[in-house]
Amino acid sequence: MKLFEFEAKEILKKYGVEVPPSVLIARGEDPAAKLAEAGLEPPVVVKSQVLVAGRGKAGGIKIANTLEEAVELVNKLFETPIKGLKPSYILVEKAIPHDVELYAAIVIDRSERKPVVLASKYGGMDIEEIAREKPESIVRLHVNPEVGLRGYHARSIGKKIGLSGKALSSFANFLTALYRVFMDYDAELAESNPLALVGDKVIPLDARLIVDDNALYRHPELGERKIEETGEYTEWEIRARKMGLAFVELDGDIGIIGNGAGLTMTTMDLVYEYGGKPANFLDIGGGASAELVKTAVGFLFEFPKARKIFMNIFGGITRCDEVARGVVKAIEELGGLRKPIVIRLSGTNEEEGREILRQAGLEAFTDPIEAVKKVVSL
Amino acid sequence: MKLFEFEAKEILKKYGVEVPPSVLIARGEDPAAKLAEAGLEPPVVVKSQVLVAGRGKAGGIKIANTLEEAVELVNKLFETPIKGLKPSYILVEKAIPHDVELYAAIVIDRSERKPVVLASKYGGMDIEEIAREKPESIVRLHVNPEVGLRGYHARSIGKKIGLSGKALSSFANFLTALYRVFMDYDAELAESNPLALVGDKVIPLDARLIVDDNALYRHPELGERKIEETGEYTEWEIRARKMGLAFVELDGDIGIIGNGAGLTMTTMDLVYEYGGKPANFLDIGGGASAELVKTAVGFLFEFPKARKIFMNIFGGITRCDEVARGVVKAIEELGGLRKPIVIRLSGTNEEEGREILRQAGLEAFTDPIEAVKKVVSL
Amino acid sequence: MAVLVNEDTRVIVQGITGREGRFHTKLMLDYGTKIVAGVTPGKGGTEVYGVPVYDTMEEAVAEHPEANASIIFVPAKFASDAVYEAIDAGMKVVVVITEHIPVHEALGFVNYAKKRGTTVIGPNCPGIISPGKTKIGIMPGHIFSPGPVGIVSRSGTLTYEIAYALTKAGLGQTTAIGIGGDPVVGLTFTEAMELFERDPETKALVLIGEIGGDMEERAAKMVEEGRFTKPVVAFIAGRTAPPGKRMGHAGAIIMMGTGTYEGKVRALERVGVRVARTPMEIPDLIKEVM
Amino acid sequence: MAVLVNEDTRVIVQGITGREGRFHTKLMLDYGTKIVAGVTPGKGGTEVYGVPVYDTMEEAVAEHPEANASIIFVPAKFASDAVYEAIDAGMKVVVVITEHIPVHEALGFVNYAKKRGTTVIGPNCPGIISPGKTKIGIMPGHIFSPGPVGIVSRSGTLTYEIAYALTKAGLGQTTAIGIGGDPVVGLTFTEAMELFERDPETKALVLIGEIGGDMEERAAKMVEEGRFTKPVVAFIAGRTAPPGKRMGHAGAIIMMGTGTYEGKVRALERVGVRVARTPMEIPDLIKEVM
Repeated sequence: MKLFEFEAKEILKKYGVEVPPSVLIARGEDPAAKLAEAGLEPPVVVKSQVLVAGRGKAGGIKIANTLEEAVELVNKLFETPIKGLKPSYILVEKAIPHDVELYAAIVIDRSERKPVVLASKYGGMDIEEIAREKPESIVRLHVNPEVGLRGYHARSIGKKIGLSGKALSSFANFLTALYRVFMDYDAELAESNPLALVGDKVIPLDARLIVDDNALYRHPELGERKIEETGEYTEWEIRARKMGLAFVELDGDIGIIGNGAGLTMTTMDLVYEYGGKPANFLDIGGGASAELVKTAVGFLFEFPKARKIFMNIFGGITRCDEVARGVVKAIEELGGLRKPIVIRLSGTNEEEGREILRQAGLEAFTDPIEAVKKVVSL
Repeated sequence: MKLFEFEAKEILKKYGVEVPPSVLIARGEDPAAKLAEAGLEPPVVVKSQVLVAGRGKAGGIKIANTLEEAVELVNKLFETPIKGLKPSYILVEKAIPHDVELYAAIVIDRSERKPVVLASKYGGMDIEEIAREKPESIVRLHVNPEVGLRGYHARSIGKKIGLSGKALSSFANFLTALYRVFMDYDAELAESNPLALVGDKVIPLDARLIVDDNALYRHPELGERKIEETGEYTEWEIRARKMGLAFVELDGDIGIIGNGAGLTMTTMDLVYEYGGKPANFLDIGGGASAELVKTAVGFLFEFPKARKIFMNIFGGITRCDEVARGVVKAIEELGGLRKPIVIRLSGTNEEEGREILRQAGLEAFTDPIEAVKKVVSL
Repeated sequence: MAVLVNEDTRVIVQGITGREGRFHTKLMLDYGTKIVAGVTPGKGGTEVYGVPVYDTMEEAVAEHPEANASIIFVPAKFASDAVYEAIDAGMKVVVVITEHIPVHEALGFVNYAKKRGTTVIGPNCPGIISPGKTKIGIMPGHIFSPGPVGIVSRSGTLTYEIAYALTKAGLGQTTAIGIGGDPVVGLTFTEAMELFERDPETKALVLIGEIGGDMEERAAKMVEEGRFTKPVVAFIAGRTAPPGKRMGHAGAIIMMGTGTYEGKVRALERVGVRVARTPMEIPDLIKEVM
Repeated sequence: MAVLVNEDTRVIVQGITGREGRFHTKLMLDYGTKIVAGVTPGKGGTEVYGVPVYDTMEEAVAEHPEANASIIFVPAKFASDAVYEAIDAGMKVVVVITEHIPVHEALGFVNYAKKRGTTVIGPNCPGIISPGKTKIGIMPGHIFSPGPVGIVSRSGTLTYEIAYALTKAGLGQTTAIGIGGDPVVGLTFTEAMELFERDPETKALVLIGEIGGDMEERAAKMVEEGRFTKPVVAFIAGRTAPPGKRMGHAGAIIMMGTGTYEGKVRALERVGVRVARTPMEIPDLIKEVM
């Protein structure tokens, strides 16, 4: 789960990090009253709270030199969609004059299987950009989980990005706090970019925190994120998630259903390879019931981008007869064969499945390549 | 810092442990009103909240069969000193009928340098008593800090003290919670005795938690313990602690001052060895200033049990001249040489110290044995 | 010979009394896997398909000291405990089927396992099979056959697809390992490759990767450095997956610049590893290189 | 020869710019200790009595790769970090003078040090001295003298008292180690005894114990089992200390039945270790056994 900037900053504050003075304005609140109450001295930064990357470039961050201007900008940003999404919250922060923007993040290094700290003296741009333009500036340190990220590790990193004296101490305090947040919140990513150097202390101007969805049950205090608020999902993806389907919307016209992430991705690849374009990724997972299959097929019946459907099933735990039953149920209960459907069935109970389909007037392929060629040609 | 039973139980509750329903009554509150409000159904257990061991045997725990009786007992216990100490709080708990009393504790094993879990099926008596009477019943498990005490460790211990089925699960949940408390609170001891087995679940009837004084700064939520409330210290020990002196009251008549815990204890031992009886232990530590020495000597001037004073100093970091200056200051500023004093000085700046004392009319010994013989003979 | 597990492997099923545990215990027994015990706390003393059930691994191992591997069907919330328990009980191989284990927990037990010399396969994986010898996992046994090809894969169903294609082409397998789709897994491509390198029966290796992470790149490096010397062919899923979207278990691309389909294919082809465009090409490629 | 430290030991002082650090750096330099660097975060680039100061151990070691021991004068709140930093910087011996370190933190770094092969002395200790060679600690140097007697002690001042008595009796010391008064320390009696056992110059050992814990009992066991073969004499402080009271650093008696004066003396005498009634008897006892 991605946290909003204001949530990430609240958490950092709890861990002793100094963040810019700010006020949070929710949709429907009176910006003028909230700003007056907060007593922030302009200039201030008005920031749309959306969970999409590149918010600044998309016009989601503005500077106001007076409070009146700030109120105007708040109202305006509430009505400005960022990558299709209007924010529910606007954060107004005191502008912090600074010369230097640093980068600091902690992520999990999958191969080393350790947390890794990344820091650079060139903050303000994406880490991918830094990696491209100033690769030598990125300092990396793998954390030994038994010892944790301690002051001396943080100081060593700070020295390597050019800090010294009190600025070094401030950076070290920030980084060890960021690590504690990373660990305590089961984070996949904890990042500050830019991390401003203001005199001899560091202040995070932005903060990102992504919490492992699998660990959310340990963090009830984070509450539920309304999926509509995240800006990560399209309307149809949201509908799918609410139905419990692993669905990603794409740009083509062939609706894809597969079992297992790897096979479903491969099905997309095959469609492309033979000149088609997938309309989506839809993985029914392992051991799907007829009911789930019915739901998935019915969903693609509704999904307008999918002009035709390609179902690629390799039965392992998933039983081909169960899948076939689900397809037949969808046709029988959800208004007939509303779109052309090409099915490939192989593996466990393949013959039984094929027979069930045959009785419903459908022929299943065994060879996925032949099936792909067929669906592309429709 | 020792926590009160009700504090320890509050913490356990926060960690998901079921504790008996209860109400806490502070001195000055209306027991009848509090009890009525709490709605506890009798019989109830009325428990004096004092931090001394053997509270039950000393009359600090009573059973009441009606609420009227409970009110009477609360009032009575507020006026009943336990080992010299009247309680500030009384805890009234619903009595929990049970057949079996278990023992469970976690302490630090100094030699293995690991936490160790101790459990026995014979709770209700002290662990020392269990160790004496049913030593074979004590199950010990050292915890690998890297792994922590996990469910399977706790289940393994539970099986070894004779539990199975749901009782085993309940015990395992309790023990892993106790371990988390032990770790999170920097505990020296986390104990429940008795830990009642009620049907197929365990409920701690008593709970003890001792937090490492050196780690208290990490637990501001625990607040400050008024030293008077603890019942651990005599009136003179409390006075000494407030003055910053490491002082333990004893039963003899020779006031002891030494530098360093080992040497001060040894000084007591020497006094005994040569037929005297120490009135106290008072360690001025390493590198004591003249001011501290003055305070220590002045304190023993006041301390009525000390009929005479023996000061045994081996100068290392501590300088003998500084010590001598402190003694002289005490005599000059605190009303003269109010009690006979025998001083042994050896080590750093020994000669200077001796000279300072000589000018004040005092002669210091070099040999501690001669000094001891002298003080005993006075 | 085979990799990690064979006909001598003696297995304990952790979480044997649950729906999944019970179901796959039956399938594994049918395949011929030597399951000596099961563990479910509170269910000690019962039996599942004739397999005795214990409350703890400690007891199971005390009664069945020959046990050297376990497979875990425990729900995510308790799965990490089960892994530590298996490691502490001395299992040499621990297969973690469970999905949705928090990644910080996986970091913990994977590092612990390494120190203790235990190989963890998974989490979120189909398991391991040495065809004709033993199956410690949830893969359908009948699509595999004994032979000279090793398989190591990040994807479950895709493994079945490719194994089945190999089997139909007369190319049996020494061992197939599904290492799991989570960001942090106990056995990586390169670690699996070290095992296949040392296995004399394995004559060629199929690497089934997918977008995200850099395991494929590291595999390529291993080939380049001569630490893996047998013929390898690969298939990488997700060529057409849009960037930044989580495709089932294929993780997001956060480690700068790594994780793309193109990067992986380039890295592999640069060191001479043939990368198939479709899973169906794999048997032909294997025949060419072997 | 000597135990753990000698004239070749190169020392870094952690917390060198504080009051205590500065003071004892001077005294150690005066004694002849080879201090090559100091570390205080934020004070890199300065000097203390001619010793260069660095911000981190990493830098200090980069400039002075010969450094192999450190002594820590850092306040309790930051002391654990300093210990980990010293271990990670490759120090073989780390002396922790700091008092009041939480015992759970000590558990952490003591276990970590063991894994990494670092000897931690302390915390809450006077340090270690190999008379005439080096002093890494806060003990007054002049009361020690070179010779054949080893000392290992839980008490600071009592060590000085006994060392001085030995010195006056013409019995010099190979090495004296104050292991510290905290419940959990990095170097125990038995671990120190292993070192003295292997040191050919040490002909006899003085063990200075006190009430609490079971280190003395374990020392006795080591003698009994023949793992320590040199003559030992002992003194135990606290014979007349009342039970249940914390006498300075001597901990409470929580481990059932162990920790009493009588128990310790009994354990030692049973295996033939002479226990002195007063510290002053030690030189005579040493002369008798040596």
